[in-house]
Amino acid sequence: MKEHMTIISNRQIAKGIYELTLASSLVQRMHTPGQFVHVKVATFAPLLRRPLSLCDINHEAGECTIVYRAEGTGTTLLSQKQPGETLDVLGPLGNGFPLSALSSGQRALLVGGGIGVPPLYELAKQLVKNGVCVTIVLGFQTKDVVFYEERFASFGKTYVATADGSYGMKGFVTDVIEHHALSFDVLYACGPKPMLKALQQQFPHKELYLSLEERMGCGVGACFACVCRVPHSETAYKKVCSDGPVFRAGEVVL
Amino acid sequence: MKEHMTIISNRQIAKGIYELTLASSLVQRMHTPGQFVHVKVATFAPLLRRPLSLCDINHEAGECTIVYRAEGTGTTLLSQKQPGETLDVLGPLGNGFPLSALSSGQRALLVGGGIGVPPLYELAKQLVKNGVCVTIVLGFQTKDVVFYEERFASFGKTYVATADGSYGMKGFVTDVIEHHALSFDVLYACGPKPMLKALQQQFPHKELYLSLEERMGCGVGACFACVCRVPHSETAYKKVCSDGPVFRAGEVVL
Amino acid sequence: MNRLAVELPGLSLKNPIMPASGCFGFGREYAKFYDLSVLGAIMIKATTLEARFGNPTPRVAETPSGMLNAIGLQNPGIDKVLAEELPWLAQYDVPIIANIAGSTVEEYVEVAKRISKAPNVHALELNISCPNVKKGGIAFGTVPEVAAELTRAVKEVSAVPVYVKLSPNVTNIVAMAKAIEQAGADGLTMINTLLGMRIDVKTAKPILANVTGGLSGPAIKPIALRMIYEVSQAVSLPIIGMGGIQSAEDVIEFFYAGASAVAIGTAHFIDPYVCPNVIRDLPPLLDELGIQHISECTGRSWNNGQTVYCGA
Amino acid sequence: MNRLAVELPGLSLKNPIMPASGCFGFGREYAKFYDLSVLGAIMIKATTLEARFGNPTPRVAETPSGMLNAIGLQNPGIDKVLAEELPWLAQYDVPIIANIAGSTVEEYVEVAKRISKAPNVHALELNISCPNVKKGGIAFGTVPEVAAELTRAVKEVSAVPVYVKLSPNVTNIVAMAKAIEQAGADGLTMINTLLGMRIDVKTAKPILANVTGGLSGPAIKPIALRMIYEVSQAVSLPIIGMGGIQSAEDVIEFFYAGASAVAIGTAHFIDPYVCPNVIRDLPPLLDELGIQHISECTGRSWNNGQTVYCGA
Ligand SMILES: Cc1cc2nc3c(=O)[nH]c(=O)nc-3n(C[C@H](O)[C@H](O)[C@H](O)COP(=O)(O)OP(=O)(O)OC[C@H]3O[C@@H](n4cnc5c(N)ncnc54)[C@H](O)[C@@H]3O)c2cc1C
Ligand SMILES: Cc1cc2nc3c(=O)[nH]c(=O)nc-3n(C[C@H](O)[C@H](O)[C@H](O)COP(=O)(O)OP(=O)(O)OC[C@H]3O[C@@H](n4cnc5c(N)ncnc54)[C@H](O)[C@@H]3O)c2cc1C
Ligand SMILES: Cc1cc2nc3c(=O)[nH]c(=O)nc-3n(C[C@H](O)[C@H](O)[C@H](O)COP(=O)(O)O)c2cc1C
Ligand SMILES: Cc1cc2nc3c(=O)[nH]c(=O)nc-3n(C[C@H](O)[C@H](O)[C@H](O)COP(=O)(O)O)c2cc1C
Ligand code: FES
Ligand code: FES
Repeated sequence: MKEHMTIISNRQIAKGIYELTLASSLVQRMHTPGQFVHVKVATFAPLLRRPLSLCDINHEAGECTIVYRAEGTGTTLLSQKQPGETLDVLGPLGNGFPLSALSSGQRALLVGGGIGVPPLYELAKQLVKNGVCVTIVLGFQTKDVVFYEERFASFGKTYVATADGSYGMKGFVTDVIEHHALSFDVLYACGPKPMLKALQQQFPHKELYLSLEERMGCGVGACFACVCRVPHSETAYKKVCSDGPVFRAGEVVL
Repeated sequence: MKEHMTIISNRQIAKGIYELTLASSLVQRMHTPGQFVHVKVATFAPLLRRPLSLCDINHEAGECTIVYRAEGTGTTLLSQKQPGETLDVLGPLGNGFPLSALSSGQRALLVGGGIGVPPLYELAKQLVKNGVCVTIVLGFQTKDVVFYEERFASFGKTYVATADGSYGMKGFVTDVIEHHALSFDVLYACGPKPMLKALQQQFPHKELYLSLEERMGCGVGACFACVCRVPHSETAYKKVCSDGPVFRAGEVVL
Repeated sequence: MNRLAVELPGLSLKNPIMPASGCFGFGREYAKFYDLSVLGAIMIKATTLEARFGNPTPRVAETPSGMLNAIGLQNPGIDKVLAEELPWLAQYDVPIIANIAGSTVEEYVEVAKRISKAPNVHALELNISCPNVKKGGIAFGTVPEVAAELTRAVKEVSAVPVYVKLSPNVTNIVAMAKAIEQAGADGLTMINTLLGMRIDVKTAKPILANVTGGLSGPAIKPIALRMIYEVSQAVSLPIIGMGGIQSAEDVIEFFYAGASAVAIGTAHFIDPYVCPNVIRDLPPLLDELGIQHISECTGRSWNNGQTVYCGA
Repeated sequence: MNRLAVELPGLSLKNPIMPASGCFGFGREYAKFYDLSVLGAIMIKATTLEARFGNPTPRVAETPSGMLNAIGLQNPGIDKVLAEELPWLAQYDVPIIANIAGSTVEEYVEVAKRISKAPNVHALELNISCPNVKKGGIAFGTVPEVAAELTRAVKEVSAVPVYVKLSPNVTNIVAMAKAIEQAGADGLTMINTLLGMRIDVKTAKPILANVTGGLSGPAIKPIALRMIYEVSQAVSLPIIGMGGIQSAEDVIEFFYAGASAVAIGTAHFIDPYVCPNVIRDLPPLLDELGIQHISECTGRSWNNGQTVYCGA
């Protein structure tokens, strides 16, 4: 569950967005899209691990890929790491996207916002392998931070929207879905909470799986840092780290 | 006074003893043996800088060398640094060994104990250049940690003692000096306080220059962490970092 | 001879290493990483009379060498702890120290009475950092008389020894410790977290939804050591020390200050294996230091190696 | 408009950045690195009536993201400070805040009276963390009445505004601040160091010769922020904040908590250029945050952007 993984590559793929490839036997334990790893960026500081989603799992090569945005202390430090260095990685953690929700020939709509896009990549890959028909909608702030459009396009029709209209359609992922009247059997989404809420409102009666973010301590369910409320209860809760990060829409209060 | 210096090499030269070569324009400001640099080993932790003596200054190559023992957090981390990485270095700091104390043809005795040996190397080099006749006595705990014997031998007769007798003469540097009845005009020493005290007792009426160690905060004279007392005064003091680290025997209370 | 074995009131510990309350849940999560029977003891999450949801999120924030938490005593309540958590823990050969909390003396007493009868609960740990609702929000943990009254009330009903967990947010930690000793406590655990906060520079809002939270981790280690050093010389109760411990060296430092056992909290989030690793690293470290038995270390910074607390 | 200029009692600061007392000596050392006139002010090293040597060495120890110091108020005494240090500092265009300390109220009063008349001393900073010898070692900094009495006595004789420096080693920092406000202080500076210790694992001895010392540096930042947040809402005095500041972002965080200016201490030891660097980094950061003038930041975490203290 915890290994020092070797950095194979760590390169910028869009403005402030990095693609990190890691190798070690831990990869053989990684299976489910939507799961995350908890990464210790440096020995001493910053102190806490950083939760990062699996973006691509390659069992043959024994490698996994993570795509992250260099923002705060931890991810900025991570972006300076060189191939050959090692990273202390705990994982895979959490419950990912349920693939069994769909069988061959059914239609999945994958909706990603910003740095929520990465876990959808492994999801798309596995769904397509299962014969599921995949449509992808990606939303970004602006042109400079768009990534992986072509890679997604190899799995299915891929739409891109930017909030400022500098690339693709101007607007939000919900606008794209409405505009193209996209339909689906199951919708999978990962992105900022307002996006997830909007999707839940747009499709109140459909099967949606939403991946949540929350500040974490342990990442394994022990510290109760990352709880969210369950509808209609004063004390019931789910932990994003160990019960999620993927929940069925309606399961938890967004 | 503060630069990011590039690591040219960083290699083990005896058990736990490392030789670190650094390059940057800061080297052109380094002149005096016995001066030290204050090194920030990593961006965040450990927090404080580490004082390390200049061992060799090479103006032509634009490089300086430091020899250190990997012991605590900071120096252990330092020993893991790779060529090409940079180090935040403040310096040169302090007042080094006075070379003008001797003129051509006079005799210097250089006495180093353990990790106090390094600054004597640049000192020997400069004294020899000035035509001074140099004799060197090096004391170590045990054979495994002996270093630089041959390099010193190129400057003058070099004696080595080990506390456990596993190499050279068994005993302390003072035993070597007594045994060989070594004489000198000026003695320069760097090493543990008991060694410096013993030398001061052995030669109460001679000209001795002793390099002291003390835990430091600022390294530049502002925080008063590193003071030592001046004889016969209740309030007088000297700062090791900015008044020293080299003092004339009797100038401060050991 | 097991050179790590330690005897404390109610606790025969195979080693003096235990997870700190609130950082190890009720053990289920870390049981996936290793066999919990290797631990000296387990301090379980604070239990209150009723189930509590706790504070809104974000509940944690990072600080230099530390973290802030404002979990807000989320727990399933005494009934569920007795019915589900403690019986589950009973499969492991490890004594449980039950951390209890409440808003009134009566709530503490009720929880103490019931939880202290659970077969694998060998000691109670009173978390006195909660505000006393009846006394208008004065924290149990900052007024010696209030802490003493609570200690006395809980001692009266508890079926097992009672340890009181000191808050470091006080002017005079020794006065707190003495009052609690006189009230009949069997031991002290220290320190709980220091009150702190962080503000998001982008939004100008506190990072924690609760605004302030408890600071833990390596950053507080020097404060914990100082307090244990002071208290261990002023009282004759054994101390379970905590605050930023990450390594076997840290454990020895806490013993030297005056602790007779230690708990590890925040470090679990950095390394889930921290407890077994520290337990593994202690015997070679004792060898290196020329120490036979870890108990010899207690108070060595001030007593030159005499035994301070010896349950035997 | 100078968007960094700040008006505080006695202090017209070109920017709100100043070195904290004890971390910058009397300025001579850092004058070798840059022109001291760039600083908002300088808090000079604590001055006492007589020269003091201070504590034996080692006087510093490192801790995770922090350091302990037990310098022991080493200083050349008021006579030398008046004769040599302050006149030397007068060559720079920078107001001096004189930190003063003593063992009795009388000593504080004497030092205050004399040093407050020096032309470049624009304010006093009372270091109340020293024990009160007359009152049997009770620290001036932990008992509200004692602190108030001292403040009143110094206020009476001081020719310049008086800032009182709060110790964080108290249960109730707000009570301290209120007592000091009522006693007539013109401002607060906070926080001083937290009492801590480290022990050498090899020798079992405390690393500091003085056994305990004051914890400073990034490790204490969350505690400083919490205390400033609490105090700034409870009193109407301006606060000069300090405790672990290293960057322009940290400065903004302290302002958001409630500070009207800040001091930087330990960070000098890591980077001698920290003050000029922070001063340089502030305007672009204000741009990024969409803030016109730094004073708008004061208290923004609790007051939604209204001006809290405005000397104008
Ligand atoms: C399940 C999960 C999966 C994630 N997957 C990805 C991913 O694939 N790529 C990616 O770029 N980001 C991902 N994130 C967000 C990522 O964890 C944060 O961007 C990162 O922790 C920020 O660290 P920092 O040091 O840069 O920021 P800092 O602000 O320095 O971090 C300070 C503290 O806040 C926490 N924190 C800050 N932002 C977030 C956030 N958005 N979510 C959770 N904790 C946060 C940090 O973990 C740290 O504890 C994921 C988050 C979660 C919970
Ligand atoms: C003027 C001067 C010159 C020095 N030159 C050399 C040299 O050339 N080669 C070398 O190997 N060592 C030298 N030292 C000693 C060196 O500074 C320490 O070994 C080093 O600071 C230890 O750091 P650490 O992180 O390994 O130890 P830690 O124990 O982790 O350090 C903790 C703190 O204690 C301080 N500290 C620990 N030991 C010493 C010590 N002996 N002297 C001063 N501070 C100490 C550290 O700087 C740090 O602040 C010199 C010391 C001084 C004062
Ligand atoms: C997330 C978290 C939750 C905690 N919950 C509790 C609790 O429920 N009861 C309690 O007495 N202490 C609680 N604590 C305090 C720890 O038990 C411990 O006293 C403190 O964190 C210092 O130790 P550390 O630095 O090793 O974490 C909690 C600490 C953390 C970090
Ligand atoms: C070495 C050192 C010496 C100090 N001396 C004094 C002093 O003489 N008077 C005083 O009021 N505070 C003194 N302090 C406390 C600082 O002024 C400051 O309040 C504290 O260090 C917190 O700020 P920092 O974390 O930026 O260092 C000293 C701090 C250090 C580290
Ligand atoms: S992060 Fe600890 S329970 Fe989820
Ligand atoms: S280390 Fe600060 S005065 Fe010498």
